[in-house]
Amino acid sequence: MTELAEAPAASDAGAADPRWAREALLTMYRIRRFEEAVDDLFARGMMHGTMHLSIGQEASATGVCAALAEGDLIASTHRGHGHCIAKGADLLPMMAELLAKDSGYCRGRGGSMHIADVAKGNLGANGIVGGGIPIAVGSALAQKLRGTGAVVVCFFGDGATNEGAFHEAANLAAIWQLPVVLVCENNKYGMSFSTEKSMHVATVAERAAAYGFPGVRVDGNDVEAVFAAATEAVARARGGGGPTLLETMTYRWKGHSKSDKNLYRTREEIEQWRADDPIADFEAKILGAGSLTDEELEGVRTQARDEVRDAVRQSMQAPDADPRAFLADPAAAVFARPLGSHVAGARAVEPHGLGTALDATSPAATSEESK
Amino acid sequence: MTELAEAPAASDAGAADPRWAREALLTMYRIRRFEEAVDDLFARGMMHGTMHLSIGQEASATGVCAALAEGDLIASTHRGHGHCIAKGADLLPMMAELLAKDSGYCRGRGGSMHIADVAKGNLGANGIVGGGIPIAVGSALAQKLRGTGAVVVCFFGDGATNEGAFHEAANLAAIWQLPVVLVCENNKYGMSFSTEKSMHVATVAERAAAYGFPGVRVDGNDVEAVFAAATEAVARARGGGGPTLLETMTYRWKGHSKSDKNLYRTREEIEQWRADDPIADFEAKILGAGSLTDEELEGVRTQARDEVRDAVRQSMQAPDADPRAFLADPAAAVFARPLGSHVAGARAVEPHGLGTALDATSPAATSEESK
Amino acid sequence: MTATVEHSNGTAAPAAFGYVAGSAPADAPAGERVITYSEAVREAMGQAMAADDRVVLLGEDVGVYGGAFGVSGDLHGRFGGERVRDTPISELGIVGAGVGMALSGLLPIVEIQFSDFTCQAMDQIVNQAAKIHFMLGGAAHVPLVLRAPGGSGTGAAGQHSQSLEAWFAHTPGLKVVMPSNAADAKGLLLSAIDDPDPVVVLEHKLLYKTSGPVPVEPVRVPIGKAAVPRRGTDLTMVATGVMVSRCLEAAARLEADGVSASVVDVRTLTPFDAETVLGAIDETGRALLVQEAPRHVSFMSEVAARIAESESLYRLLAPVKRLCGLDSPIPYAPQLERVVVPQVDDVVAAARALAVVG
Amino acid sequence: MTATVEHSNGTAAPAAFGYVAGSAPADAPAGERVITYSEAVREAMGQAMAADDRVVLLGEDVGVYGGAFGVSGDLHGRFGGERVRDTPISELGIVGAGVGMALSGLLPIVEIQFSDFTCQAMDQIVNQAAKIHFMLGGAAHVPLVLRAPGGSGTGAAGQHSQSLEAWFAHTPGLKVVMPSNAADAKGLLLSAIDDPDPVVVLEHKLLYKTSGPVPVEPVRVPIGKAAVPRRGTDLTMVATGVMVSRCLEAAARLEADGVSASVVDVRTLTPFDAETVLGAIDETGRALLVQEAPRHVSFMSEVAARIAESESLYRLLAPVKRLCGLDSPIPYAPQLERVVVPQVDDVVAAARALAVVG
Ligand SMILES: Cc1ncc(C[n+]2csc(CCOP(=O)(O)OP(=O)(O)O)c2C)c(N)n1
Ligand SMILES: Cc1ncc(C[n+]2csc(CCOP(=O)(O)OP(=O)(O)O)c2C)c(N)n1
Ligand SMILES: [Mg+2]
Ligand SMILES: [Mg+2]
Repeated sequence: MTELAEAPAASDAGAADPRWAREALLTMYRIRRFEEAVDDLFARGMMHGTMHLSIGQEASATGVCAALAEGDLIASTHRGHGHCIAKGADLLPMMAELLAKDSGYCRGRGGSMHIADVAKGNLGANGIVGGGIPIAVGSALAQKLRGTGAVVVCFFGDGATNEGAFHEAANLAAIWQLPVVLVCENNKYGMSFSTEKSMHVATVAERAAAYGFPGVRVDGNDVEAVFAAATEAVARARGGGGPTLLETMTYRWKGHSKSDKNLYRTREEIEQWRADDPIADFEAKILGAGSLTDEELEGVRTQARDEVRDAVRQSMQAPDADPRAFLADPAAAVFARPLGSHVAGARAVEPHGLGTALDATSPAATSEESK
Repeated sequence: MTELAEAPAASDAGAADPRWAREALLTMYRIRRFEEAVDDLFARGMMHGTMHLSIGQEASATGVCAALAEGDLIASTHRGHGHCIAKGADLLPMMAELLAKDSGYCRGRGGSMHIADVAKGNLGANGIVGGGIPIAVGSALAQKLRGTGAVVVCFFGDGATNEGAFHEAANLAAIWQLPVVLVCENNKYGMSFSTEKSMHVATVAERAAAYGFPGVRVDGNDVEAVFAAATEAVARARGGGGPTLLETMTYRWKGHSKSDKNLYRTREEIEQWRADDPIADFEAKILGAGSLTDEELEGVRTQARDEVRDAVRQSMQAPDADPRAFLADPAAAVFARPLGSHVAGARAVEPHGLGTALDATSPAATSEESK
Repeated sequence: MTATVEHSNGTAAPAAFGYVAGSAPADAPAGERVITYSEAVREAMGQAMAADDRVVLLGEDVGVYGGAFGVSGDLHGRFGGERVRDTPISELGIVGAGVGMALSGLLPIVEIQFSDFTCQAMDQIVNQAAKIHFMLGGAAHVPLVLRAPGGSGTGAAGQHSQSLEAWFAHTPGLKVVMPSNAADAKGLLLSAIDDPDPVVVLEHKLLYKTSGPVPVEPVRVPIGKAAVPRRGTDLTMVATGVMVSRCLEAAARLEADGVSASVVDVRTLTPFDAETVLGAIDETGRALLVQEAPRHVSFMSEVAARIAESESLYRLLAPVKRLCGLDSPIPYAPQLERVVVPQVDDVVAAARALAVVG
Repeated sequence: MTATVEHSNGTAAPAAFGYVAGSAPADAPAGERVITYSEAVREAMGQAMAADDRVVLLGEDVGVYGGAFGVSGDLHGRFGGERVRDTPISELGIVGAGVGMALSGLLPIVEIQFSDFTCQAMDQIVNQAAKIHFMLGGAAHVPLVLRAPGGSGTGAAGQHSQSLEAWFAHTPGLKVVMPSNAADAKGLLLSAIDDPDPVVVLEHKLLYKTSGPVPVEPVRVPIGKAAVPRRGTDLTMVATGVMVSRCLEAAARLEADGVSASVVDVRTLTPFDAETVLGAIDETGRALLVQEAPRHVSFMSEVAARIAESESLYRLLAPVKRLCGLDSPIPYAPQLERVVVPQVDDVVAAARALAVVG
């Protein structure tokens, strides 16, 4: 079942095409600079929660999303900044979300693990490993029933393929021949557990054999190869040919999350993969193809850097998500149709005595544990 | 990955071996007569609940369990009478269980969907489709860790392979190379949904490809073929060679359960499969091999019939599971160590006002809905 | 909160989030006839599907088989296999698919054969459906209806007889209804289909074959409103699901003894109609809380708590009494199965005892 | 109830069910030192593993990584990968494997990284582990320990911050404990490992780094027994998990104002120690029930219900007050996250208000 995709001799796409090359490179730089900024803000204690960075994996998100049409959809993961950016989200409301601002994509309610520009066709990041796969499949079923012609891409990691959700959703996609592309970003680890240990098969792609659709493995650090393989899978999906499992081989440079001590992988392995930098590789190809000049590349870098800087600066100044407003009408946040509004007596959510500290001025207002 | 097993030229097993043939035939007859009796009791309103009969599938349970050694274990399903009998359970406490007697294997608490002779190595029937697979895999891990040398067989249906539980458990069995045999009894339907519709692959066996262990499909109505394939899989498991997915192709003659109107399959299909009766087929082989005489076959039939009759008669006379005793100490039924006994103040389960009707004499004591 | 885009809209991405909650038409007087609870559920689905092609049903054996309890019946014949969709045995997958469909312009109803199998799908119900609207800051919502029968009484034993409403009621972001009669089975389901949020509709196996008058028209019963099918003076029974009819039967029997009981049918567990429920308790000063589910940390615990923390406490003439299922799995044997959940006799006995306390 | 067969027994089938619950040794006075909650959990596991080779730990990243919250730490180094087993991301599979191991002569501890992911495994927890002993008529039992951290306060948002104890407490056949301090984290876990039934141990992310005196020896804290870490006269705070320390802090602050509060640490949610909890409430006549989980249909609903249906009702000087998490998913933003669950200030304010009512 496994086919190994080759990058096509790109004509109107790839490093040789100035417009395409610039766009892809810019997307990859946006992702990298955005995540570097996030990493930095985190290190400086200015960001809350945890963070899963996709630095090193930019070519996968970029190559796949480049293969999508405007109305197509994606479902993303805990490591979802790159997918979000590649699917066209603005950096400002993304950064605002991570900085817990009211102007964030999720109004400060979702944070990194739920970030999405819904209007751009992102069905949501997902804090649950494998959680987005059945959702993407359901969305693909809706596209098929509604005849929209849209394709849904579902991103997930190698580790997610060990979840029952992957299996059930892949099977549904297969039997109903849905317009969905299952993109497994294989970065060799699910947290600390390597694919060698978590599976007894050599590739994720061959798991497609259990469902009867193609499984394709591709160099996930080669944006052109990813694009080519994704283009083929998207065309198959759009043409009624059903799903594809696309495995993009890549690597995360950073730890799994903020608490990772990297005890499960060697410095050599990390160094080796860092040497296969998807951005540097693609720049080299662009220069080789002569489609963009050194100056133009520098322009892309500057643009990404400036956009991220602006996003940080502007969102820093934006108003915080407001706990008073939230507490005043929590049901409006929890439900699309909060009851109590049209049914007397039924209150969906009552603040019932919380938020005392908001009215207090004492320093003890913030309790130790909630920091 | 798929290998098609052939029945071996049996020497000390199979139709040609009088002892083996008699034993296998007796087991199949026990299953058939037991389930016919159950069907009848049900039709006469003397049995409660629902019932999933395996009439037509006897060769699968029998052939697989014949390949097991004394200390080996099985995990079973909602369609589990056959597995239970083939693994050596007594018919009397089985029938007593279905008749809601205190002397039933589960003391009337489990009924058909939870029937098991635990002491004989049956980890339990299971009302949850796919529910037993992770449990069997865990038991196999325990056997491996403890070095018992025992093998665990897990029975499940074709429909169960669409559950996430199957996928997760199969993968665990693979990566840890556990002594487990996953036996999929493919009777072509999960309730009303055919395998053609529920999977986009031709066989269940090929799903093993996703886990990296052998998948074998065998004629599940041929007890010798099942035995041969199971023997090979059990030997592999016991020898440290890891799991096998064994697909036994069979058919249930009766509806899925008591409420099935058989709208999803044709009369012709049913007739065709009934013609492939695993018992009649095996009898013909025995006679062909000359290992047992006609009279000996009749002796087997009589024995099975009488055993089942005795089981019905004796269990009819056994005392019912007693609601008063149950209510007097429900915690003893719910917990192996009911608290309250050793911790003052903590009561695990309190009857709190139930069972009024037990003390009432009025005809209204039994409420309409609970019949 | 979301853009107004019709289902027929051709552009995929905005349409994916373009579902606009239909606002329920004002309830109209309408002709009624007596049909079963299960027919009422089917009628609600049929009318909703006929009126709005975004409504689809999916579940195991809902097609030709007609549903494990025969509820979908002829819908497959009427609307075809695309809209009445048989699925593999994959509860997590199909609820997740429902979530994805709900996010993408459809109004899916997912049937789970027995509510016990929601265990398989809890991630999609709780971590996804219930939270997506909130987590996305309101940018999308999940108009998913999850239908599942609960309850014991059919001899199906521990894994097919649970009453799990407490879990769902405890989960922020879910609305939870338990229709106790045919009319509510239809009316609440229609409201659930209208609702822009995920609604868990817990039906009851024993009620499917019971009958009652049901409006012919698609008349909504509002989510969030309890009913008081009987008013009395001595005590107030608060009940859910199958216990409502047992309480009504008990109340009728008690009447003969001179004990006059109100019966409250909670109907919607979340959001909870405290006004109606506590109001009815205040009227009598005695509360008998009756449910099939185990008592410990249950829905009736909540009702008792509402009393204990409100002014209703001061109007109590006796301590609150909960009559609930035993904190035990449901056994198979009919004689055991019967004693682990409240029967009419138990209700009568508990009511008599309560009426004389204090 | 089961045959007495040692783990070392060579014959597989009887040994498969041969686990005999170790009876807890009488608690002995023992030397103490201050260690963290997370060290206490690790110490309990390490001592149990050293004492009994049937005890094994499995979970995602419990090996070299040391656990998502660092709880298993060096256990992998000490006991090796067979007994401290890393697993794929397959919660349903690994809990199920735990059930199978528990049925087959081992004493498995399964760690779920965040209690939210028990959603994936509910079938094995609820339909299997909790019911097997009952459904098999007592012929087998499931000595499984399920450890999982719950709670908010780390900015992990809606899918990583839930407090799901109500679900487990409501499920017949499970025992449920929520240690609130390091000593209980060790002592309750040791009891859970001893216990022949499935025990759900809900730890708390914010407590992992808190410290307290813990006995060096493997001293058991009995399952089913609440603690009363502080006795006062004006009101009684009943709390679970991380709220216990918040209540203690609040009580200390209130003391300065002349309000004297008892604090009850429930510790075991099932079976519930009604005697201790209601006794402490009776002493003051005012009950403030404090939990992090949402209020609706929750554990504190049960505590309120126990009051409302008992003699304690007559001793109340004021209505019961529940101070709980909002009926909302947990938001990401720290300023929002903080207001959706009770903080020390909220406890102080609620206690002050309660102390003057009535
Ligand atoms: C159901 C579930 N189980 C466990 C986790 C904890 N967790 C978060 S990310 C992760 C690893 C995921 O691995 P993979 O799918 O390969 O994605 P990657 O992180 O490598 O991008 C784990 C175990 C989770 N969030 N959800
Ligand atoms: C998790 C779960 N989902 C659904 C059901 C209802 N159900 C019981 S048996 C069955 C069909 C099972 O099909 P298969 O696995 O092929 O076994 P068979 O009945 O054919 O032996 C279904 C859907 C169940 N018991 N458990
Ligand atoms: Mg990975
Ligand atoms: Mg089948």
